Amino acid sequence: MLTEQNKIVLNETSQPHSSSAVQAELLAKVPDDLYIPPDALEVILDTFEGPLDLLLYLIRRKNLDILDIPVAQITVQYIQYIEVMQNFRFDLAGEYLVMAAMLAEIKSRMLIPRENEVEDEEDPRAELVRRLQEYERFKQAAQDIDDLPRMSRDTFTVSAEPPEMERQKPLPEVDLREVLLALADVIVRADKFAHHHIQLEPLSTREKMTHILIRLSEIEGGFLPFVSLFKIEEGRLGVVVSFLALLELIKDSLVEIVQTEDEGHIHVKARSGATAALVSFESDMRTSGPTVTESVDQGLLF
Amino acid sequence: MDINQLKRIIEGMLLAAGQPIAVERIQQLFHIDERPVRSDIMDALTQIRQECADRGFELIEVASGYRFQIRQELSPWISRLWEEKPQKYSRALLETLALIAYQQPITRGEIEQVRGVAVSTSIIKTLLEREWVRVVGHREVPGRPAIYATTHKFLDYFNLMSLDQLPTLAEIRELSDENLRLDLENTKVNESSEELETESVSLDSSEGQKLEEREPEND
Amino acid sequence: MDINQLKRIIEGMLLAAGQPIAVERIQQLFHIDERPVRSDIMDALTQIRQECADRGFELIEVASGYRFQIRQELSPWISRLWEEKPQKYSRALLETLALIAYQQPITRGEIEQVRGVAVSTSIIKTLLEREWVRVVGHREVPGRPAIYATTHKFLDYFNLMSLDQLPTLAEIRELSDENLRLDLENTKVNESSEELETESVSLDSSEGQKLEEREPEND
Repeated sequence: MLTEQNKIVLNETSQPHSSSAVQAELLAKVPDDLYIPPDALEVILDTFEGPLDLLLYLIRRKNLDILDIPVAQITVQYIQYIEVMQNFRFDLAGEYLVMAAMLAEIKSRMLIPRENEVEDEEDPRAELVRRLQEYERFKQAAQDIDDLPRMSRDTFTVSAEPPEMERQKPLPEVDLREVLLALADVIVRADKFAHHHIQLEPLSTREKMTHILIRLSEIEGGFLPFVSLFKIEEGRLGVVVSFLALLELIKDSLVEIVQTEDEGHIHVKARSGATAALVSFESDMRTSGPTVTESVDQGLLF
Repeated sequence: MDINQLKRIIEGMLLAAGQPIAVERIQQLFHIDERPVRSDIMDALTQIRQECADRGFELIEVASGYRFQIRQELSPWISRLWEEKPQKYSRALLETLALIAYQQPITRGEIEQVRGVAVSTSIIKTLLEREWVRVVGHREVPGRPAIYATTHKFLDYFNLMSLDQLPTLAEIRELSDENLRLDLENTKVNESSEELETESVSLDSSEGQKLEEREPEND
Repeated sequence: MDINQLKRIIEGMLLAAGQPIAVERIQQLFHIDERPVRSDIMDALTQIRQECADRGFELIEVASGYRFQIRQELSPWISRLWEEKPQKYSRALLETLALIAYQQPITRGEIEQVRGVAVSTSIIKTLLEREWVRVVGHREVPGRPAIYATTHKFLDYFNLMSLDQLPTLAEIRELSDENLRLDLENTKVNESSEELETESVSLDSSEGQKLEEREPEND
């Protein structure tokens, strides 16, 4: 892609468009001298951006006003150029010939004497003059754009070495609503699947279950005195919730109640043992696939 | 060439090059008939360095020459220029998180049972890394699966004092219906997803109200 | 945040980005809890611009925002950093670009009509690849030709803030007796005013010279 582009640009830049002095000199010679080196002609033809450009050159060279072109004179010159080019078997763009025909037509119309000056009769040159001017203004605009201060030629981008950076990947933001909607979806799916509705237990109980498990996991030996699970500050409701949580944990076979001697202290013990709870999730990684246990059906969903 | 012009040119060279330039190279970039001596270049560099003292960039010397470098202390701001947009969490992750929140303590197998599909290891890993979820024990069944529960960080992130403040199931069902309605409306208007996002944010503020309204129920 | 720190950060951002940054983007690069208001950023930019007055680079505004760039008068030295000469563009390409810039939105056929020759596909391709022009639609005529328009990158490249800043197009004079008379009287005045216009747009001082060199062609 790049090389192709470069090639194109190279070809195009070989035109001496920027130095008008050279251009004028070269062209001035052509019609007079009969011998023109073929490669010089190639340059000349390439110099013109089409018939309008050539025509404009002829007009400007003779210092003529574009609004009052002596069509006969210009046509002769234009056709001279075309002939020279054709003599060298140049693959002349069709547009050049069309222009020659157009000039000839205008010339012939100009020759017809205007008998009665009808007001709305248009000058046969009008269309050509309009096109020449239109083309010329954009030829000029192209030059103006080329003269604008431009990156990598007149000015350059500036940059400095960035400091060392921790390229942190920002964590996704989550809206609580998204979480809840996700749950709603699961519930709807599970309802259809299981023929009966999921009932969620009070979250306070669930939370308390987690708290008890965390406490057990943090105590060496995994034993906690039964009474330590209850706090007066929690009030009656709090105590009830704690008790329900404990029952739930027992039902789930997550904890067990231990009483070593009659009327002795009751202890709560994690079924999995204290250290197991601290094992990293790595061990969980190995147990892939659903691990359905009995307790699921009892305690979890229904 | 006076020192000011020399400074300007060297400054321009260093900034345009975008890489370190050796003093010799700087010298060579001047035409032979105006080429400054080495000591002049060194003087100019010293002055440039001093003039940058209070700016966002500094002149430093590295193995291959001198270069401008943006000050290290600006890295928090500069790094944001290249910051990737955070990706969104998958539906599967959100479902898993919701189930852990509502059904904790829970094993991966139990989550899978409710969701009806396997929970990928990466989801669990992400939740653990984000410290929204932790392992609170292991179930005493074959494979000793980990039991997951949410953390304080989870509550903090979602601005909750306790799990109690999460909506009840009935409210969630309502939410689901409401969302369905919203979705339908939005499809009609054919609004962009961006606008949808904004909408969910504004709705979220009404969420707080609901939560407050619900509180007596739990007492 | 005090203005000096703000200046340093913005300076660092502009140097690190290596391309124009819009004021809004600068704002967004600050964390929400320290985000400066627009007017503070504008103040900082003004101060930065002033402080660069005597340096090798300057702060300028183009279509896509603010950027630092090397002062034009330093280009003789800076351009020596690179082996290749700055790219030149063919007249065919420049004329095509001019037509798109001034007459947009425009089709290839319309360009060809004005230029009187076919526009080569490679020119269009180059312009599209440089991202100076883009296809903004298709005209609902047989063949559904693409409609072209210029981009922000085009303006950035040519140091323009908007299309308004393009040099003024020459007037088209009507071919009528009245105009003809007027024209003959004013030929000289017209020419000099045209020259002035062009000159006022291009800030480059060397521009005037170029114009003079070009004049014989127009006479």
